[in-house]
Amino acid sequence: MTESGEHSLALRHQFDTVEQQRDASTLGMWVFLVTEIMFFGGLFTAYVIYRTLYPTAFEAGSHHLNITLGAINTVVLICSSLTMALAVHGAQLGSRKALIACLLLTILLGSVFLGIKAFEYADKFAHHLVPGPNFQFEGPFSRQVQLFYSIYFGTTGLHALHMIIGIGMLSVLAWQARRGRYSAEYNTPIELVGLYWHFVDIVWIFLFPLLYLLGRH
Amino acid sequence: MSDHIVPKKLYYMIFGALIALTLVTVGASFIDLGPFNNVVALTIAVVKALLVVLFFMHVRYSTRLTKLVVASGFLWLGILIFITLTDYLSRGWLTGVAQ
Amino acid sequence: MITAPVETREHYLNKEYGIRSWLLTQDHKRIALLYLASITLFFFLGGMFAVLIRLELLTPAGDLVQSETYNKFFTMHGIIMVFFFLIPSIPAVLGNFLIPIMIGAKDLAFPKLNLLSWYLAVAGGVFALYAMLAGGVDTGWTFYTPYSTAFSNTYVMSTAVGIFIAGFSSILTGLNFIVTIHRMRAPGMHWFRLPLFVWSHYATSLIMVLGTPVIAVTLLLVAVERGLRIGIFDPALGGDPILFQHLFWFYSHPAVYIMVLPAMGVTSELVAAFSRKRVFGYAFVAFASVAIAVFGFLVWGHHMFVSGQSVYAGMIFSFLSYAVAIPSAVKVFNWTATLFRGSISLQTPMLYAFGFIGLFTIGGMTGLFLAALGLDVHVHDTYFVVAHFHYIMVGGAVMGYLGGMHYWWPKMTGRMYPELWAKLGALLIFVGFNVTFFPQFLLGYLGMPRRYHAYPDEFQVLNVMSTAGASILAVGYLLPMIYFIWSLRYGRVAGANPWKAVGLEWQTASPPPTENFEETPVVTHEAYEYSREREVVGD
Amino acid sequence: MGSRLPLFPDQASTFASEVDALYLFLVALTVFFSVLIAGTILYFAIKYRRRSEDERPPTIEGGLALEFTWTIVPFLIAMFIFGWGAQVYFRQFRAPDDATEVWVVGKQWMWKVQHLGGQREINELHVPVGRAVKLIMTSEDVIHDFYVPAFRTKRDVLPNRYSTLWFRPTRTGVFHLFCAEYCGTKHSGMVGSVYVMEPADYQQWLTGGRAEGSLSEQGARLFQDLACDNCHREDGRGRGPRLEGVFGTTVLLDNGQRVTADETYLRESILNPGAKIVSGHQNIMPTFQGLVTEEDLIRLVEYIKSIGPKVEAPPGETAPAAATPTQR
Ligand code: HEA
Ligand code: HEA
Ligand code: HEC
Ligand code: CUA
Ligand SMILES: [Cu+2]
Repeated sequence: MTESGEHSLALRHQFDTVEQQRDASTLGMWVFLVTEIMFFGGLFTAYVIYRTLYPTAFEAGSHHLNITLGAINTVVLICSSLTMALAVHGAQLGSRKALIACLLLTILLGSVFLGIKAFEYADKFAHHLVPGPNFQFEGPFSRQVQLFYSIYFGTTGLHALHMIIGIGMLSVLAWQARRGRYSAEYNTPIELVGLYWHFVDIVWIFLFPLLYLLGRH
Repeated sequence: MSDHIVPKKLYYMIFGALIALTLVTVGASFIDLGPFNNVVALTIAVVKALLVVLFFMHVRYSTRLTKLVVASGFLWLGILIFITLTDYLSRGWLTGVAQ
Repeated sequence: MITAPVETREHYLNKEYGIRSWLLTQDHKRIALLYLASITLFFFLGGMFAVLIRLELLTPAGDLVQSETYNKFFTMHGIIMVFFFLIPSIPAVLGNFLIPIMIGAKDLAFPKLNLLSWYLAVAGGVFALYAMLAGGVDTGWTFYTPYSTAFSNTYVMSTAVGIFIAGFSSILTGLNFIVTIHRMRAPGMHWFRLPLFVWSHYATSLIMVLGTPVIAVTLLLVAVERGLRIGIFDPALGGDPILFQHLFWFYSHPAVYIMVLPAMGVTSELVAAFSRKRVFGYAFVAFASVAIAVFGFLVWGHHMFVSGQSVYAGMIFSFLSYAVAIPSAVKVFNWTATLFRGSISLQTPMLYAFGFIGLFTIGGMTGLFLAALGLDVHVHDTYFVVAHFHYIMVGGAVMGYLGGMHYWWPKMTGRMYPELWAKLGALLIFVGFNVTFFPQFLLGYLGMPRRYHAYPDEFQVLNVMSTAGASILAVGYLLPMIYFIWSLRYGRVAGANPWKAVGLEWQTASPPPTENFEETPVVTHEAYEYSREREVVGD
Repeated sequence: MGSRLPLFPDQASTFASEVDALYLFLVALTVFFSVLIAGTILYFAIKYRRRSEDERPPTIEGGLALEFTWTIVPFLIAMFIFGWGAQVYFRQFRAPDDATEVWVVGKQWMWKVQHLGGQREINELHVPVGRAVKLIMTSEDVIHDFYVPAFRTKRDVLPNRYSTLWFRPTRTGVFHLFCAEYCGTKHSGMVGSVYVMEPADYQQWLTGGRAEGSLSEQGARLFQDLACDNCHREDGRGRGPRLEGVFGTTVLLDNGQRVTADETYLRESILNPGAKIVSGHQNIMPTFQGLVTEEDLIRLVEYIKSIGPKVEAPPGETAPAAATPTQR
């Protein structure tokens, strides 16, 4: 993604047509997202295996997650996906105002998500649910519950990191958009960052039920 | 690839569906459906992900190659999880072996 | 390093001068040379550790160094050779240089990413070097938990970080190749006109993109568990060490195909060029590459037959390992058949190609020994395994790499290497290699475990042979190093097409201009159209 | 051992000849294909050597029939090897019921062996010739691997779980024992010897050192010292379930699942009692994690086994044995 759009409309020398350049960038982004799937995939595998091995412990662990905050965050993230989609839409129509407004909204929603997440983390800290030497869990299989929290922090932490990077990229885009860099003809970077943002949303769409909901009743 | 401009209305519809599904999945998790709780939660997650991929990410309007790339990403994740799982699930099938 | 050929035509080497023009270049050809420099360094570094290993194993007692030092030797040897030499070797040097030219493009799709890849590879290497200088690592290149996370007190973290970073280099290279091959082909260059070198790199890239992220996250987890005592794999913290093995091999088995597929691609080119024939069963060879890449992902558990993995999972993995051997067999047979009624010239690159085919066959066939469940129980983690993978990686992949370097050297530099010395080098390497590693098969079957710093007396004779062979091998590797450098100044000027080969890379000047071609070529023929050579090649 | 340049390992267990047969078959196959390919290449290289610089050989398109042949024939050969290997593998993994059990604990960097009679050895293992021996192994720290080349078998030894290995020695003698999984600094020093003895000698050896009583006797003492018998009472009136007769049976858990009470289960019940709770009981048993060593655990497990039902069949046999496809 860093690749695209250094000299706005300018066609870089290795390409023959603008078309080709855009196709290449988009394909590149998709391939990158596939690597992201596999990157998170390692953690998802760990989750599936340990959940199969220790179902009760995982349920016990997930009981200490705050389902309301999780659900609110899910909604927040879906909203941000919508604003992101609208940002791309605005860019495609060449409406600079809509583009900037939507980008800013997306940044805002992303930050809200992170804020809530930070609050949840603090809560876990306070209750000694952060794995490591200080972990404390009343109950029979504290070691396995600790595994649950290792995976909880691993996945959500990595996800949050992706959000932070995403917000950074969105900020750059908003700034560039303000300076009139994007138009109906040239908006590939917006589209690419949009793909990335939606991907991050999808990761959360899976994390939410896996961590918060399964075995809840 | 996507010169296709998706109408705003469609975005709002997808958005509505996503929110609705979120509410449903939260609600369903409080009802005891036995093993079906997991099935419901995961099915809803998959549907939501599909909606995002197809519409927000425009895959529905993209080339076959893009579709293939997306599909292979998920397929490979499936391979990783599924084959690893077969090991764990079939441990101890062979008697006389303390696993 | 750079010498201008006699004529003063402008090309990628003399277009600009100075360190900056190299370190900030976005030209795939220059980046390839940057890689060439860095991986050569790493090869000799890894080779130095190999020399130390072999010296220690000259005598049964552990008398040269302490066992903790020995353990660091083979760990650093394995890590450097695998992650910092062999994985980038052919793709990042030859692939980088040639893929755009072979498909008639001006550059890779993302030149800046390409440069970034090189910096990442170097940065990763720096971390690994730091670890090495600070005191080394002793986990084996496989990082098995819980040893790596809870017991070893060496520099596991910085090494893991180094590999993590180098992994992103590999991912970006793969991504770049995939997009380039999909989107940058010249007019008329449809998929079944691509040289097999490109096909095999496409397959390699698939593995890089799909597999590497998994090793990255796995090493991240190892670092987290080690650094913060957050349990994932350590049984003392509730985890399962076998899960680590699954995740590790999910990448590291396909990674062995990252190492060998590009060498197969080189071999296809060499066999075609030096017998002036179209590769027999072109489509089968092309699809075999992709099949290896895809099915290669399904067999990782064959490294875990005695690990405590379920017996049934072992059966599945064994079965699939045999399945994935078939495309390799298809390739070997097709290369052999290509020679039939050809016009065979035994110049150095072809000697390396023959070396590759022969040694890969032996290495691959011994892979079948290892994939046989009941037999692997005996030979697992013995020198039989060590011999198996050196046959493929040194006898196969490194030979392929050297063959390719000789073949394309005139294209890259505009100069010929000295043929006689090169033949001598190839001979030394072949002989030295076999003397080094053949005895290890016997040692392994006798039961000598790998990663042993001292061993029972009765294994000494075979070990001495192996060490003797390694000395020959070392000389063999030094030779090309010397005469390649020599040829930069004194080598015969090569001309655009010294081998009278077909293929787009031979249609442009040597060294090629920065934009690769004067004008974008239009492709009208299949690859390897030797019977029509006169029309295609302009010298 | 002995010869200065051995080329083939000793054969000292029933597996040896099976593994060697497969090995020799594969060697022959490798020689065949290597010679075939190298020979063809050399033959072509000479016969079709380039005779003039401008030679243009004819184009030969590939032949489908050939391609299929050299896809299918190797595949069939490969499947044959697969089947053969799998068969041997199953035999290596299924211990016969009458096997003598021996406990092995690996730790950096030694092997600690405990016989049922209470005899202990370090880096040595004495076994009788002709009898099946089953090792139940665990590790105190990292992964090790118990490997006896002359027996052609090995198995990883993992922390926090029991793995097993069995063999039937066919020859008396002294054989190498190696640790075959890299386990740290002195990995190469984690070696020892396996002594295969005539049954009579073995009996005599056994009477040598059982100062502390048999494993189960030691376990019985521990059972009292650790106050297990406060809750687990023979009359069944304690707070915990009665342990007499539990080993080898199927236990009903409070979540409705059933598990076989084998060694692994007993071990887990002591270290992590809450993980599987016996139906009708409260989760009140304290964990003994960190309070008992691996060796103490072995003693306790052996004690509970010894008060188990006096059937001939050793562990695991309670589960339906018919489910395995490859039985002898
Ligand atoms: C480039 C590297 C490379 C390649 C290509 C391969 C290729 C293969 N490898 Fe290898 N392997 C390694 C590198 C490689 N390996 C490494 C590094 C290790 C050790 C890792 C460690 O523990 O440190 C290892 C370990 C290893 C093991 C685990 C051993 C153990 O630890 O116990 C196994 C087991 O199945 C195995 C099998 C195979 C097989 C079946 C192939 C097949 O793909 C080979 C296919 C090729 C052929 C079969 C030859 C050509 C065919 C013919 C000439 C026709 C005749 C063919 C038939 C009749 C089928 N390898
Ligand atoms: C690409 C991969 C690659 C390559 C090229 C090599 C090359 C060589 N390897 Fe290596 N090897 C591995 C990958 C590779 N290896 C891996 C993955 C392991 C497993 C590690 C582990 O267990 O974790 C291993 C392990 C390994 C062992 C087993 C160690 C053990 O288990 O205890 C041995 C033993 O002989 C060995 C030997 C050699 C030799 C002699 C070479 C020769 O081919 C090298 C020849 C090259 C040279 C000799 C360079 C020339 C340099 C000079 C002339 C400079 C000399 C300078 C001084 C001496 C100061 N290797
Ligand atoms: C505080 C009382 C208490 C003590 C002390 C105690 N246990 Fe238990 N034990 C229980 C209870 C209650 C159960 C049943 C619930 C469960 O499975 O956790 C049980 C279950 C078991 C089981 C599983 C039994 C079955 O029927 O499946 C084993 C084995 C066991 N204990 C062994 C021991 C050993 C060995 C010790 C001493 C080192 C010990 N226990 C000490 C209370 C105790
Ligand atoms: Cu214990 Cu190696
Ligand atoms: Cu493998």
